[in-house]
Amino acid sequence: MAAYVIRRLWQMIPTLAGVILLIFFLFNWVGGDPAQVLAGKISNPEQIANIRKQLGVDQPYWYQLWVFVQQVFTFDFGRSWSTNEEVSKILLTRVGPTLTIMVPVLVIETMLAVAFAIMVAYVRGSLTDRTIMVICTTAMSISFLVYIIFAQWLFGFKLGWFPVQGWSESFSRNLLTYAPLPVMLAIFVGLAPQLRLYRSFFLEEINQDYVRTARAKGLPEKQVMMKHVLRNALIPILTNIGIYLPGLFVGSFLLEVFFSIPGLGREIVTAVNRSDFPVIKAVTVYLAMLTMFINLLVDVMYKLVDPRVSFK
Amino acid sequence: MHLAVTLLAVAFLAAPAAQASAAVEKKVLRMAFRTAEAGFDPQRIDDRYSVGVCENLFEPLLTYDYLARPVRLVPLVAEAIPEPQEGGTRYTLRIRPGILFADDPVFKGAKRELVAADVEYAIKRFRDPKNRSPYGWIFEHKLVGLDELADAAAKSGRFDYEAKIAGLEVRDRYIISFKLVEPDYNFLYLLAMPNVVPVAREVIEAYGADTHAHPVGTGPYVLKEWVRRSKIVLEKNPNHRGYEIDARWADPADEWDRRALDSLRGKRLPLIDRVEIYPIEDEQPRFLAFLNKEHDLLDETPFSFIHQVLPNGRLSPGLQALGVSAYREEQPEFTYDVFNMNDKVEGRENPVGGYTPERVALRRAMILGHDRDREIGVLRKGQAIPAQSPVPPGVVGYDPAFRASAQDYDPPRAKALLDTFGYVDRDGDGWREQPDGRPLMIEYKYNAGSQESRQLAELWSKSMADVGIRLEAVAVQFVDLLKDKKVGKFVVAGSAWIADYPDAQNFLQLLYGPNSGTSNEAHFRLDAYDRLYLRSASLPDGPERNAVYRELNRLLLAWAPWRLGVHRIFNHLQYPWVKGYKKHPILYTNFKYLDLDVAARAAASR
Amino acid sequence: MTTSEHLLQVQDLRVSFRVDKHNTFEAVKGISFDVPKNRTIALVGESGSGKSVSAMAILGLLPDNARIPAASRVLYGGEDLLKAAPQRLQAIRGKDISVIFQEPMTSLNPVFPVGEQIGETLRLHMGMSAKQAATRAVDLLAEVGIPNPALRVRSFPHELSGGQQQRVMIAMAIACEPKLLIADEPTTALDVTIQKQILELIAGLQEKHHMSVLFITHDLGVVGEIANHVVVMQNGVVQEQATVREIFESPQHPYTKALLECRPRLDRRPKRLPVIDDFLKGTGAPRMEEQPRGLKEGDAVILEVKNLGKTFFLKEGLFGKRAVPAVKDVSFKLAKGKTLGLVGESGSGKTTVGLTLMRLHDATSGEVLFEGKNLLALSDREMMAYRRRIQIIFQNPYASLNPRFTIGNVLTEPMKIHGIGANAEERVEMAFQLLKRVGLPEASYYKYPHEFSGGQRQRIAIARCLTMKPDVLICDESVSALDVSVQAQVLNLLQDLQEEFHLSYIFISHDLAVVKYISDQVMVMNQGEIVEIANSDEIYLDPKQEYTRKLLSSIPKGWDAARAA
Amino acid sequence: MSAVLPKHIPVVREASPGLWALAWRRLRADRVGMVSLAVVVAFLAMMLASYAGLIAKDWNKERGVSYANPAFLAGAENLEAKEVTNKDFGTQAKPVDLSDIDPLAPRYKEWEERAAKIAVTEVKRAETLPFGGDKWGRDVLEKAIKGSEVSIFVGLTAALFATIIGTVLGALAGYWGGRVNDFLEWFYNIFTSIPYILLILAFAAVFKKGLDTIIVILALTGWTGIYRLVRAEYIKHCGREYVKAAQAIGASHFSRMFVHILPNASHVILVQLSQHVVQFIKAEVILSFLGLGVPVDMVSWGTMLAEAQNELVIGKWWQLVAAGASMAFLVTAFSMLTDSLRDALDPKLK
Repeated sequence: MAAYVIRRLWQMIPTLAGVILLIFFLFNWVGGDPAQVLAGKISNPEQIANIRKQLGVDQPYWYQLWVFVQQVFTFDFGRSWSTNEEVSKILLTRVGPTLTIMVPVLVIETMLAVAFAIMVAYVRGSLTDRTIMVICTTAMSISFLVYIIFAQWLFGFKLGWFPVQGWSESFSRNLLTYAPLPVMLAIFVGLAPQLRLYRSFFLEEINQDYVRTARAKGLPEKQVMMKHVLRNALIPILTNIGIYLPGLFVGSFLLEVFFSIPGLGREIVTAVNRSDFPVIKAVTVYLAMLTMFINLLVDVMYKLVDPRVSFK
Repeated sequence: MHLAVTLLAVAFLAAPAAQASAAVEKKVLRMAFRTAEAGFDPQRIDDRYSVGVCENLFEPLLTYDYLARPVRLVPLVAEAIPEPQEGGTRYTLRIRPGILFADDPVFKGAKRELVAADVEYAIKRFRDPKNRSPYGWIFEHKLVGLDELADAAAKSGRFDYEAKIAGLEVRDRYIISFKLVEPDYNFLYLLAMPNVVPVAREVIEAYGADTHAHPVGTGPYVLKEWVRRSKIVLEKNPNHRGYEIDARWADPADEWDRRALDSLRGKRLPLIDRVEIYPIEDEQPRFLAFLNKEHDLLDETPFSFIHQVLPNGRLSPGLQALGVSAYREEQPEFTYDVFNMNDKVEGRENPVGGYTPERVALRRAMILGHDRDREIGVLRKGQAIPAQSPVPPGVVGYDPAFRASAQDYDPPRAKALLDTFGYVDRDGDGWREQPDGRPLMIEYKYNAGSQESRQLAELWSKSMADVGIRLEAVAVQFVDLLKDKKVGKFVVAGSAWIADYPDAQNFLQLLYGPNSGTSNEAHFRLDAYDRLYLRSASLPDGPERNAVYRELNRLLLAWAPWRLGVHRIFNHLQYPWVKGYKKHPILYTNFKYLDLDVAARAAASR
Repeated sequence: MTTSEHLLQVQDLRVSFRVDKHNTFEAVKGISFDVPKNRTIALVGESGSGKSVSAMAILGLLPDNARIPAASRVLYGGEDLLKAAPQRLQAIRGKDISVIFQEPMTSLNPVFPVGEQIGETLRLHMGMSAKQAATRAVDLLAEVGIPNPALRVRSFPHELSGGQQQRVMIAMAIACEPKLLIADEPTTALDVTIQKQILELIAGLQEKHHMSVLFITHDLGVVGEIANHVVVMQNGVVQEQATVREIFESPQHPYTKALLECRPRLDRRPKRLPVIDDFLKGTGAPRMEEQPRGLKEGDAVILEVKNLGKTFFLKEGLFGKRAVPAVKDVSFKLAKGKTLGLVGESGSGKTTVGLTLMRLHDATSGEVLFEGKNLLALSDREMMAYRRRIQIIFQNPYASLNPRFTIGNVLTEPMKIHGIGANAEERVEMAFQLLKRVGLPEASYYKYPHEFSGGQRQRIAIARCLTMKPDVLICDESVSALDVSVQAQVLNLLQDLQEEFHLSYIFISHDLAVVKYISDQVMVMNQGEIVEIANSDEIYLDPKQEYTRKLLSSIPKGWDAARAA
Repeated sequence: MSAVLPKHIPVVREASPGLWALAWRRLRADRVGMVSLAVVVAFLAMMLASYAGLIAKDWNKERGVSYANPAFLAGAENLEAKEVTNKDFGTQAKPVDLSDIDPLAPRYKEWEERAAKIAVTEVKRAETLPFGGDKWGRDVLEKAIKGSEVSIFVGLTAALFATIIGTVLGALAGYWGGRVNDFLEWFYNIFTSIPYILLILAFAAVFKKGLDTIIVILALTGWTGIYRLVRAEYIKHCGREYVKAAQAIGASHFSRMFVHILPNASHVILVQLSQHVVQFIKAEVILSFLGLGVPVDMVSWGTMLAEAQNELVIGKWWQLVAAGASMAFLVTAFSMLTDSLRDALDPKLK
């Protein structure tokens, strides 16, 4: 187990190096010049050169890459080029709101999706099943943008059930007042594909031999589904959640933009628009690391749900 | 198992569980900014929104009267408006004693009084290369000895704040005297700019790189809470001495002035205890938040919703019933499209550049062919007036009699002009070629991140197609657009300018030859223009200078380095519980002059 | 036997499957048989005979698209199980009637410990508490012969060997003392030595618990060892049912006769195996002379393998690799025109030997001398010339032909690669010839593999090898997946071709009877090493090694009058 | 057996269905699949017709007033139609005379004469359009049709490229294993360890804007899933006996990779392709919302939705509905077709 974890950690190094290279290549090579944004509405070439010098973007590429690598390993990405705020502080303050939205989304969505999926998988082939699948497919086909525009207008404005947008410093208030509408939207949009996916997982399991064994033992259908099938289907579901988890931290930037949620997703969009390299680099590298750790975590958790997994 | 995962995720959740202090009977004003702020170090910012916040945190030497129109300078921390001395090259001001900075841990519990040296320090900061001040240019070639100091700092890497220069003379604890390199009768306007404000050196040095988050000034408010790009909270500065509304310059016939005076006269300002500002960039949520009474003000109603708010030019009955009032403001700003005047763009021939009659004709024809009527009618929903010159109404030097028919939408004349100079379709593909037969293709760069820019580009594309000119609109990142315009990597691109101070000079400098590569994005170089511009700069306000301005504008029309766009009209909405509202053309915020009827709001929200 | 002695009566059972909207496929076409009390009854048939479907129908364990007409009845204690309510069926399943399946690995739930899976049945049907059930599970594991049962209850299925998994299944099945145990091919997936143990276990339990067993199998040899009564099925109908003695001693139906005769026997080696047609046409088994087999002094050697080794590496630990030797130091000679049989249980390395010597795997060590050249040392280019001369026929007829190729493509591709045939026409012509030679119609040329049965596909695979005119043919379990009747045909074909083209065979199989039948020389492998090599008759009559003896004694002997008596 | 043998060319050639033919047969039997296919084909036909200029050619023509009402809402008040241009601003003053400084002054006369000859045609703008008009008074129905062209084109080409990248890399990794696999897995890990949306934004931020860029971004970021599946498929097939048999007969690596295995993995690839078309059509909307998309003289469903963003509040719902519904209709059909394809193509179900 320990050896496995260490080996996995060791294997992260080349990937991380690749991420660093990719990001560096994208932003320092192909990307724009941040000095211009910082220079303001009037600036002469000398001033720009001065800014470039201060940002270090006048250094040779290899040197900038070296600085980047140092930043990665000291966890110090310095300050945002556009706001001068410490990058680490930006990330820390933004991650809260994003998670306030995305964690409920994940929890509720997963529970609903699993519950519905097991239900429709049980009645597979029936009219109910087919109807739900058609509804899912249709629901998936409408653009998220349409949902947001429409729901904000309808529930926020026309019906006034929720505030149109906003965020406060109080966690409970955010969760109870500001989060419900975006959370609902995200669940509504995310549920359909998850449901379809989980249904296929359940169907896959239902056709396994051990299910026949369970039936042959005389187990009632409910127990067959809820114990034998569910437990096995949890394995692919867990993988799926593992894939989904890193995205949790990015959040849905569309939601964050429309509902004025000061989250990470919106921050990323802004940073990208302003070529705020320290922020983008930090977000990307940290999220890549986080993703790798989550993958490791998920793999370790496999052991808990799937005894066949051994740490070789 | 998935439950465990989520539990783990919940544990990660940084929950700022701080409970909002119950604002009992506090006057809390809530509003949105349409763009996110950058920070609050006054010498290091240039965007209206950050500067707007600084207006409340800091105090310049001079300011503008709240109600006076046209705008009028009044002393703020200075005791009086100084007279120009030494032929417009010296201005001496005395700071009122006893003005205190807001409390800050840096002061270690002591009260800190504002002194002349703080002004000197702040102005030097504009030229410290370390600060990368976007407004450094206003003190370039301005104060005696400052340029040299800046040059030395650029070389040594350290700005010598101790060095005494003749341009910034601190005569005693309260008196500061500015010596200018050459006469400038607009200099006092600089001293009224909301970011030309004194700061305490010990505070700046204590906070180092974090000065954006620690604005310590003498203004009526302090920054209480700041969640970048999402929330700015201001609260009353207990150290502030307070203001009184000045009724002298108010226009008794003006409804807004009357209402403001009624609610503010005799009261000690500011009255609002707390201001909460939420930057919301998208129009729909910003608009809906106001309609939902989540906000008390709506600054700059988005053009898209104008007909909802002001159908047929009058406030909608729904809003009227709520008691909402709309303040219509002609801002001292203008939008324009820049033609690149260089002969080459990125090594290739620039079809619109140059000063030959054909190229002038092409630019003029494009201007005539551009459907400005629809720009105003459709895109701006009538909330704009066609610019006749770059100088907007309300700015000193504005000439109401100046009418530029060369900027009107007139497709027949555009086509005729193109035909006259040989821009005709030779190969029959429906597009005009250049006079020498080479294909004509014009590139228009616009900001990829803005729906409005995209629509303006769309209009360009459509308008040019109508007169037979092929125009390709190219979306670029905002950052790149700024850069491309500065270094001349564009053919045509959109721009806008808002007055830093209310004088035509602030607009006309945009075409001054030596400014090429900085503010002169067109890279326009015309000797006649440059000579006239220099002359205007050395003249005080008066008919003589106005005549020069008129000549400058005529040259602009004739050579057409720009297509003049519009002066936008903004409509600001307020609920009836917001009292004392009036919008100032130069200053962005007015919190310190507002009052709030908390009871009325509570009643309306119920 | 009187009716009252029948535990279960199947009457006119018909099962059909809905294939799509318009088509149904009738798998069972009205069969009837009885299961007496305290007896073992075997349901025998080849694939597609409907034997498993019939058994599953009894407990309602058929897939959703199965349809059973109302006229069919399965009477259990006077109750028609086909019409019983789901709750009633649930009460019977696992309690009165329980099942064990062919694949123990997939039939056990991989994520629960075996003790839990056994205990589940006990709690459900016997009303035991979790604790009681756990204790009883240990007893049951002990009863089915799992060593260290107290520890093993906590094991997960994958931690057990295939034989142990099947024992767990049996423990689960007998947990509630059922009256009937349905065993659906319970030993087919197991090695022959394990098969023997499991058969003995089932027989022992049947006796001990006085239960009836419905034993489903394709292997008459097994039937002879375990059953009292036999039902022979073919294509969804019962061809014959009788006592085991009657079946073996005086089979009535030609199909039964064919099944008995088609299978190679250890004691005889006719030149040609009787095939099913011989019996259905009523001609009976042809009297054939014995084929002499065995290596003689001075037989020319075509292929010599010296010290062949193959090791696989698994990643392990921090940076470690674990070496898993699959073949260790194997040396043998293949004589021209002769057959070398390679037997061993799964994991013995016999298939690896075949793949390695033709360089489908890279060998770790050793030499393969073909006409004096070490094939393992040749470059890819040099190897190309020898490639065609050693060919292989794989086990699974369904996987060895590219499903997207027509048979024509399959046959002409190797010719094109090796430049056999002057032009396309000639190749087509040769393909037709070969199709004819392996006994397939010429029209097959245009068809796709999925249109053929397993036996036909194996013929196509053989034809493909023949296009290259090879010298050596490796048959890797090539007949193991085929039904006995088809198996006989393919074996006959292989023998004929050997004679005609002077081919040398390396015949790899786990089936000792088949190997004995077709080989001149037999090599027994265990755990990557050669146990014994000898002429085939010698090895069967006089095995020198303990392991060989063990293997031979595990072969089901079929009906043994002495045992029955 | 040689050339002397009489030419003996095939007996009766029975119709023999290959796997594709069988798949098509299964698809034909699937009613939902066929209806979906019909819808998809109809959209493709519409797209081609619009490309060829047969329909919606004049989508850019401003036929109606701004936000012209849909025909079925003819009477409703349309505040947006009243264009206030403030044209009269400053007209009391005399136009400023430039003739003394104007470089064009020498040709004023010619200019005026030519101008006088050019007739001013006043277009009458319709008050209503069949399904309403947009801001400029263009017919949203035509826009939606024309928009399908770009949206489907982007979806199809990007999916095609992503599929090609994913397939080639997946085939290489799955077939060769070892170092090649290690390298490609490394590459794959890099791309997947960055959250997808962040990856798209990062790419979008640095590339020039335009239609080709969208396609490139989507293809460069979207190949990973296909790669993974194709790789798994290749690993699976490499162990299959027919591939071993091909090796045994001496088929080259190339032949084994692309002649033998590829057709057998093609059902997976095809299903992935069609899934990605759907995914990319949806992604185009988001990218257009961020302004990273389609040039201004083109229209796509994404740009329509981005425009429609503020229209709901002012009561002009038709553009949102036209674009949203066309997209939903196509994507639903496409998804259902994908499901049917998956079932039809799966050789297991035989």
